[in-house]
Amino acid sequence: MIHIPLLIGSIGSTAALIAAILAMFEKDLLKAIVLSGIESIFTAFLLVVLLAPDLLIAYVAVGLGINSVILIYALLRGERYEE
Amino acid sequence: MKSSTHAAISVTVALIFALTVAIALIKLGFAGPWVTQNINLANMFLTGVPVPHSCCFSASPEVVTSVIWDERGIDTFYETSVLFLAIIGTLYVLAGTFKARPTPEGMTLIVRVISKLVAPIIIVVSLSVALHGHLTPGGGFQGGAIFAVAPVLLLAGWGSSKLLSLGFERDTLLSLRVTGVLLIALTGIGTLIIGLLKGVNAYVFLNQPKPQAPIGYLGWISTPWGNIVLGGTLILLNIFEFLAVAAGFTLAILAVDSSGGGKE
Amino acid sequence: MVSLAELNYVLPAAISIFTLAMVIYTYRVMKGPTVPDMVLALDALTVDLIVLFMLITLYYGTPYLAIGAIPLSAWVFILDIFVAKYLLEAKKK
Amino acid sequence: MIDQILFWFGVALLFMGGVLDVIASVGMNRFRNFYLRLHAATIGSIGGGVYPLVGVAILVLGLDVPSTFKYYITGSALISALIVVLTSPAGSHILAKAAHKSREVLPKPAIVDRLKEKEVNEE
Repeated sequence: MIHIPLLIGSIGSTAALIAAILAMFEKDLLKAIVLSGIESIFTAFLLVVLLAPDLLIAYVAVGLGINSVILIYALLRGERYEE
Repeated sequence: MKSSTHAAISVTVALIFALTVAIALIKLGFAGPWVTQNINLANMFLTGVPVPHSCCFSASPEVVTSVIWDERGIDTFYETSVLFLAIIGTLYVLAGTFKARPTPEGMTLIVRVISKLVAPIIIVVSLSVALHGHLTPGGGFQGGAIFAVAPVLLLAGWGSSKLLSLGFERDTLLSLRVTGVLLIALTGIGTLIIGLLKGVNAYVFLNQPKPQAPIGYLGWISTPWGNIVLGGTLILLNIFEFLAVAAGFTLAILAVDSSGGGKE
Repeated sequence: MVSLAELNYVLPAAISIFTLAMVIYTYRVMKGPTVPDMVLALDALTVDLIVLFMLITLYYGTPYLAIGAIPLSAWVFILDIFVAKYLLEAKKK
Repeated sequence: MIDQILFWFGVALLFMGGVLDVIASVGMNRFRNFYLRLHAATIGSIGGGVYPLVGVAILVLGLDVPSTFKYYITGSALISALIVVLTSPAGSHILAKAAHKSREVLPKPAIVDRLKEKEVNEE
């Protein structure tokens, strides 16, 4: 019998990996912030699959929320496109 | 990006995907026979927490909260202190006092009304997560992290002048934060002081009476309708941690907003 | 009372439908030529994932995973607003 | 009897939402432009998110589980449905407005663009 949540979790974690790699090579920094947000969402999904709701709430707040907000404030000061 | 690196990355991703799918299919992970083989420490906590008169009884059905605030209380207290020092450093570097920025021009009426409507719902949810931390997953840090949605929403929709007029002043938040951390420390030391006065054994962050240390906080209140579970110190610590974390996140966002963003 | 055995027929089909939608959304989220495209697809993807959270909660039979859906939906709205705020304010400089 | 009705009504809502979600995800890939994809996003978040959440909330009420578990899942699902139904249209709206105003995405096959004309006239 196939363990269904673990199977979906493998798909989600691979998507998180792809998003992290794309964010690493991205020249447009706003796009990189959104890509890191995608990575956070898929990692949060993996945490649900691994039965850790406490970590999920804290991780979503820090990884998706505060991180993106502070980086966007930082980006308002600087240049959007990397060399 | 060169095409060779592209190909290498693609192959790596495909390999990792195949590996994870294989793990999921053959149930090598936690669903296999490993699930019964926890390490001894985990077994001790998982079996001991709900049982009275055991080594680690904490009057709470939630194992995670009772482990992080009872048995590992000093760890969690130092984590709270690290966050506290980080917020203090942010304030020192970024902002003296918060500037009251006017309402941002781009935001439309729709976003403002929606942010005003959603903020109370979020605050109620965060309070429920924090106050039920000893019964359901969640707790002080999680509740505070959900609470931080409301100030950020109001900040985005209405600007920091609205938040300042609602009472989210710098000094109020800072004193709330300091009070939270201080009360956590006092709650942890409380049993130690009583033990010293009575002349019996006691530990720091001692929740329920243990075989060696017969001192503890109130575990539940008995009423004619049934017991109300308080979890000893857990509910107090969750409330104080909620205060500290909610004020801390709000302070960080307000400091970054008043010094960083926007046009000069 | 409906017994839990009925759920065994319903849940795998529902989970596979929503997973299919998740994979197709993920393609657009990664590809999206512009930033608003990505954030818009991220919105829809998150709502899809929230439903998957609920279905996995039912699958495992522990109710406690369900609370994670609320902060996720709230923080994604904040990401929307802040990306829009960046686009509106960076134009003026 | 009422449990059967609640359960199968919830399942019907759940599968209707699933079909709408797949349609929206295909539309998200097939439409050519950002402003066209807004339609797909609306279907994906309201049809594919709120209906299944309400469906799960109703479905659980008919199940043979302890009542505290039931009400916990129902409450979480209904509150997240409420938050999604409030925030998702507002998010799409402000995103579309920002994309148009900052010229980030141009409405490419457009015959007439009244919003741009209005902005030019105001300046």
